[in-house]
Amino acid sequence: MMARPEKFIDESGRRVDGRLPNELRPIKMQVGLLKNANGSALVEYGLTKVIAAIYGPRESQKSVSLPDRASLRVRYHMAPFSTEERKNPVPTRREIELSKVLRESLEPIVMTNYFPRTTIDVFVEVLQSDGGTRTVAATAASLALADAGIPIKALFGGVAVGKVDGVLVVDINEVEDMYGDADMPIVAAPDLNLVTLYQLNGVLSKDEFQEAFDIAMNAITGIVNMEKETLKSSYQVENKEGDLEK
Amino acid sequence: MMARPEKFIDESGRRVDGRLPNELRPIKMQVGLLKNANGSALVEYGLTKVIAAIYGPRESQKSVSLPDRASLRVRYHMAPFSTEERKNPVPTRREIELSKVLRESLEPIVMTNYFPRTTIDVFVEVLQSDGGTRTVAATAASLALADAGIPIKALFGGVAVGKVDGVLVVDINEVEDMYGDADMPIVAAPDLNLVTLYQLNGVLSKDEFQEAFDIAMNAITGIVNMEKETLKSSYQVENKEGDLEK
Amino acid sequence: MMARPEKFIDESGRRVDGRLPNELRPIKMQVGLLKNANGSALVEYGLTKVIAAIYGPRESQKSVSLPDRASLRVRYHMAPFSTEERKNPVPTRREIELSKVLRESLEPIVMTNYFPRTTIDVFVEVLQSDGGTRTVAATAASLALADAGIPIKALFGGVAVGKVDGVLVVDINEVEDMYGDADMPIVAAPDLNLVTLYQLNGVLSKDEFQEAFDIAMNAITGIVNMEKETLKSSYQVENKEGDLEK
Amino acid sequence: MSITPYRVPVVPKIKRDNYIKLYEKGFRTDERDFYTPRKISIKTNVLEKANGSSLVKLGNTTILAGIKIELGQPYPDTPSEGVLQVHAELSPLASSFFEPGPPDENSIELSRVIDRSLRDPRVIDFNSLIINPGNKAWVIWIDLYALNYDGNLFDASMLATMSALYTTRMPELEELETGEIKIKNKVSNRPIKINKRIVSVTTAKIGKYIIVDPNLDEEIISDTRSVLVFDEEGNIVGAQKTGMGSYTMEEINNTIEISSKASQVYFKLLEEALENEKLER
Amino acid sequence: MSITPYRVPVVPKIKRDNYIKLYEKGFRTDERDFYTPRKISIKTNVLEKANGSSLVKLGNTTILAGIKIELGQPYPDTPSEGVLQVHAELSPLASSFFEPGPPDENSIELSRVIDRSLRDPRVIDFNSLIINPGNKAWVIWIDLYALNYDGNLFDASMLATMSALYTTRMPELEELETGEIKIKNKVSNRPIKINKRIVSVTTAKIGKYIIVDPNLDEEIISDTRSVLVFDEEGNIVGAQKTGMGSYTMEEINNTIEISSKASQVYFKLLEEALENEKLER
Amino acid sequence: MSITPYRVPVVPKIKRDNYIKLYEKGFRTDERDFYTPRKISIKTNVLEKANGSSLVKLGNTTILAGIKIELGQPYPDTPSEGVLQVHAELSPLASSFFEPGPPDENSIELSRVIDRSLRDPRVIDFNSLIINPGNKAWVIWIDLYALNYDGNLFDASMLATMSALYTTRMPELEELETGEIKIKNKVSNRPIKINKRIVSVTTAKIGKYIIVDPNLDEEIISDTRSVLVFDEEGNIVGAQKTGMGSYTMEEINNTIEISSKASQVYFKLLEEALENEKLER
Repeated sequence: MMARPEKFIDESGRRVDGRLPNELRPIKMQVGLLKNANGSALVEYGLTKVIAAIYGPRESQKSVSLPDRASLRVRYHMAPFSTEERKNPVPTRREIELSKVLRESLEPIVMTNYFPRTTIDVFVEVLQSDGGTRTVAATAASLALADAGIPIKALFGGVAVGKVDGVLVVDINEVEDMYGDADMPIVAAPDLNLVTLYQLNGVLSKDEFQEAFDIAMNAITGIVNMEKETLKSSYQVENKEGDLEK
Repeated sequence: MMARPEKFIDESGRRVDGRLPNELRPIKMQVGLLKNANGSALVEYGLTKVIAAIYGPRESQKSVSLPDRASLRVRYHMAPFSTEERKNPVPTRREIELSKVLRESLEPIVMTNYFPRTTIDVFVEVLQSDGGTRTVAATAASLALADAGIPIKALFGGVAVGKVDGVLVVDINEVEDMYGDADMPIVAAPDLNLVTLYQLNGVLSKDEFQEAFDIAMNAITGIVNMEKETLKSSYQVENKEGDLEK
Repeated sequence: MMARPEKFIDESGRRVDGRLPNELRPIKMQVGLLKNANGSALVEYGLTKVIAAIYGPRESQKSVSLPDRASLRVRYHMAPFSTEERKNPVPTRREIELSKVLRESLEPIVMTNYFPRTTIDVFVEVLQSDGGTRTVAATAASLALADAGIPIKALFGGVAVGKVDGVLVVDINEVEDMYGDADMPIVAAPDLNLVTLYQLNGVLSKDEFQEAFDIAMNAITGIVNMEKETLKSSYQVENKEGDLEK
Repeated sequence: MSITPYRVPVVPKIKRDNYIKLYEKGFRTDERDFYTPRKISIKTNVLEKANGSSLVKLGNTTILAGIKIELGQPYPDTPSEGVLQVHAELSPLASSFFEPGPPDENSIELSRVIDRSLRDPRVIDFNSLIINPGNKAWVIWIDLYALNYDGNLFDASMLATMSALYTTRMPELEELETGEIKIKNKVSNRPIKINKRIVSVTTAKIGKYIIVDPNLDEEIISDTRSVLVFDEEGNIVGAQKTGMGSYTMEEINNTIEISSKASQVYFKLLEEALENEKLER
Repeated sequence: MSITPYRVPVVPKIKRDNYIKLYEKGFRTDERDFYTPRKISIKTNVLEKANGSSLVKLGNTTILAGIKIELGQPYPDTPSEGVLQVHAELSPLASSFFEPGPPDENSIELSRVIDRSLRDPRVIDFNSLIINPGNKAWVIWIDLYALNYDGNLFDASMLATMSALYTTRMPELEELETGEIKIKNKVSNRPIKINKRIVSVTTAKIGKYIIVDPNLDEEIISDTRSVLVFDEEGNIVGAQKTGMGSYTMEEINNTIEISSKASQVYFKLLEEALENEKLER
Repeated sequence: MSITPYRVPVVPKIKRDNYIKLYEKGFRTDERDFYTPRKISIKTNVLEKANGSSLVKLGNTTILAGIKIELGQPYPDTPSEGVLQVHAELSPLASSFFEPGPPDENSIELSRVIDRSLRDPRVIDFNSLIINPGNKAWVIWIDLYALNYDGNLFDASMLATMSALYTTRMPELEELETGEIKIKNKVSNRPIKINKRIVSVTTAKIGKYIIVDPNLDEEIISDTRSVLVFDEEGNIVGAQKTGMGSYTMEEINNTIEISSKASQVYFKLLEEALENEKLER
């Protein structure tokens, strides 16, 4: 178990990993690395690594088929080696909840009405966890959907805002999440000004709560711009080596 | 855990809770308290509280559909807070067996032939357990079926007969069940002279075994009369407050 | 737990149970002992006892139906009382793997193309385990399929070859399996010169590995001859008493 | 949750009528009278490595009982008693009605009725199974394994249970220098201590007839069934109405008398079997 | 894995249109204004044998909360704190939408939102629940049982949780001569220590309208929903967007204001209920 | 229970014929000869927080191996050895053939073949993993995670396992004043002790041809497959016939020779990869 740091913000205003409050961790993005999937993406925020794969649209099983739209199946899952202690691969209550909120964050974005009676699978796997996994998962899903050519209303991304030593900070890592005062994951599509997921664990004043959205929207705007760059360059250089293999 | 009492019957012939051997606990009945269910009832024998809800008849799933009758689905379940130690909500072997014998006690009573290819759901939930839960469940099911307007051949009810300190006693509570010599739950429709469930845990002589049926039949006749009163008054005073909210 | 013997081969070249390296345990076979099954067999190699039952061919469930052949369903299962420590009846990973390799050993032998859209069930139950259970299971399956009149390309059988104290030995028992250097179960149809299952747990040189196949083929030829005798005599004397009831 | 069975074969009304016509003449299809169980065969010690075992055939219904005894902990509420675990498996080998999978309501009911009949009447001397009160006790695992199903699993299972118990040998303990207690031999010569013998009598109600030991066809056409468990003094030590129908009080009283008499037949056959096995004590 | 719901009733577009037409006039179908929750009834101590209990009706949505307190072990990472376990069951009694079976994503989400709102803001004084640091602690089991579902399970569940907690009595311990600690009485007179009160406010977004405490029809036609949990100082101590749609930032800010105001209504009703029960402290 | 697969794509007979025609000329569709595995890429230490990790590509088959080391208890029958746990997940990311859910027979077979090949030949020095005999030992969790499936999961998984093991660093312990032993650092500089290197060689039998490292198409059209595991001395340390068909003895002998030679190719590639990673010892 990680120890609780004495201070989360030092005299020079820097966080436990040297970042400023509004500074994201180094972000890496890569698309198309899985051959079989219709679309895929690997996204890293610092040490948090999440891979997403899209299969479909394919014909739905009759019992779940919807006449006017595609069904989304979303699985958020943590690889057994992704966590501090080895994780049993059986889905936990946490993974079941996060699969639900991630699915609900995709529902207003994916043009499901184009593909009635089909299922689109979004499988996200946390390969390494260092805080913010569900928001990295959202970013990976956005890229993977785009890579799969599934029509979406806009690219989207996620980031977790936290509060440590009384200060709102962006893109919290695992220590800040575990011992901080609040953890607020947010997913949004900034081009449409739409928030599609938020949760709060911890305590914030009403003002802080609203400020957290502003901080997140700002960060996500940058993240979505990176997504656009990544997709643009992936059309130029096909098949570049993945970051997992650096 | 409850302690074993030194004596089950005192000098004046009274049981641990002051009742005479042939005396029922205070019984409360209430119907129609659940808005969504087609029928519902809350029944209390002393501290034992059981709620029953009926859904259906509704079209059966194809794989279980019966061409000449309705299927009954019966679930006997104990709420996690109903027992001495908090109960895991996963069905136990005991709950699976009791669901079966309760279903089999309903099969000869419900006019299932009126509703081929449909399913009638009978969900009973033990809210608080103090002995005799399956027989209270039967009484609640009888009222809830009547409340739902499902045609039944007759009202029915249940009571557990026990043997403590060599004496047969009616409507045993948890201590008498746990430490007594025998526990014999019986469900019957006295207007038709039909017994639809019996089980025995413990030792009885042949004569005692037969006497237990007589005691039960007598008690159940009274219980079914209370059911009739309850149903009659519920048609007059709709929407009265439930006992759970006294 | 059994203790590890000091030596596996004594001065006179005999194994822990007195057998020579190339000597099988006493083998008993019996067919047709289960009335309901379409075919059945009980096979014992020493203390290892396995019973097999065949049901089918019967129409497949639609979701698993194959248009050009019968499906095989094979269950290798150990009875709770079959093992040193009482075994939980829930299938273990080991039982799931052995069900698969046994099914795959039957696929090239059973004339599945005769029965499209049907399922043939092969249920094998280990009643007592003393080494070599999966190979005894194969022999029992061969007899049971023949007893059921399911067309097969040839009778088959199994035996486990082991290595103890540097010597290859045939039909290893539980102690030789547990503490020996290698355990190599093999299933074959010698009349067709076909090997349909092999696995190796332990270390063998390339030459020993090949020699193990020769030893097994030789042993299985004898076992299949016993199967033929058993089937022949079962057509003459119907309904003889089973060995389980000796 | 329990649902009305949907895989049971539908009985043509005519078949039921034919059975009842035969009953009217006092016969059953297998030429038995109403009150006699089918031919019973009991073979014990069929499994060399178990602590006890028995293979019972009641007509074509075949049950294999295996008993394993292990070291464990007593339950907190009975610190000076051993632990009993009864499990029944309606194996897919036994019938095309049985599917592989976790125990269903029928196998759970079967094992729980057997369990209750052994536990509360103290058929096994549970106090003899304590090693270290509150801490170490013997755990008796009774596994009932159906090999062929032709009706009346209860009576066959109870016979298998009792005969296996009568041939059960306890493990042998040893105390290590550390004071730790370990099993030295899985099976010794010491029998398990049994307080009393019990038998189960299943009757089926078909129309106005009560018949003992129904076979599968009779089970399927029956209105309902009663399982009554008796000890040798004629006490009832377990009971279960099983099946979908109902009884009048008169039918119940009739069932009790018939079952009580039939229990003597079962006891006689059980005793003969145990004597044949030269295992009387 | 989560899949787009396929059992939810399809809402005829016309129904939704009718609702919105009514909203345009400032009304809801049940004659409430946009910002007022439905009638609330809170009855505590409805279960004599539990440590705490409460039956809450929010309109026709009915939740029974039962609290059991048991001896257990603290988590290794919080050795000086008690343990909280929150579980919700969307019982099949409550709605034809709910099937028997293990908890689905909706009941898991519900219990986890309640759990987080109690845990991190330290609504319960977890340090008061330690008996022997690192070794023995009280385990608080909060079970939420839905009896009737007419929308907005979150707010009803939170009211049930808080009112049940306020009437929860700790068990009483005794120390045996052996030094072992045991429960003497399941329920004593000593209350559980609560640090603060919280309420949940669920709003639905339907078209351009944000309404408080949606009933089932409103939930079904809603674009999406927000759950905000407040303490008495007006802090937000839990939040969850739930449902398939999205919010603009303007809508979120609007939702915060509306919810914040509505939290005062809930607090008032909670306080009245607790006073009625004469359980203020 | 195992059932004949029903989700596998049907191979048009013509496709198989075309493959065999090519084999007759000595070629494969991807221009390999019969005995050469596909291009192999091995990258280790791809997960900073695991004790060991490796990403292996064998053609387009991609396996990520992650190794976590935890404190645990030795098995009672091997009190002076550490514990090995191998689990494989055929993740739905890797192929449209794989569904989310508990491990199926294919992933169980895969992990058990890898497990046996490591365990009995003592590839890992299990005695070096004991901390306190009978009481405290290291538990080695090897998790194999399929990211893309294009045939031959066995060989890719074994390469991933071996290369991850070679880069695995043990945790560091500390003893508290209480005498209790705890993990101080999850990962130290101390490597895990490996006794020998092994590789798996999978061959497919297609008609009369035996080919090394089948890709997915070749797996699907194959009659059956053989997995042989070799150590560097050329011993066979694991074997598994997998797939529905059969072998003649001649084909088996042929398979052994071909696989034995191919094992040298795998060893060479494994060594190069480990050297590239500058992790020889």
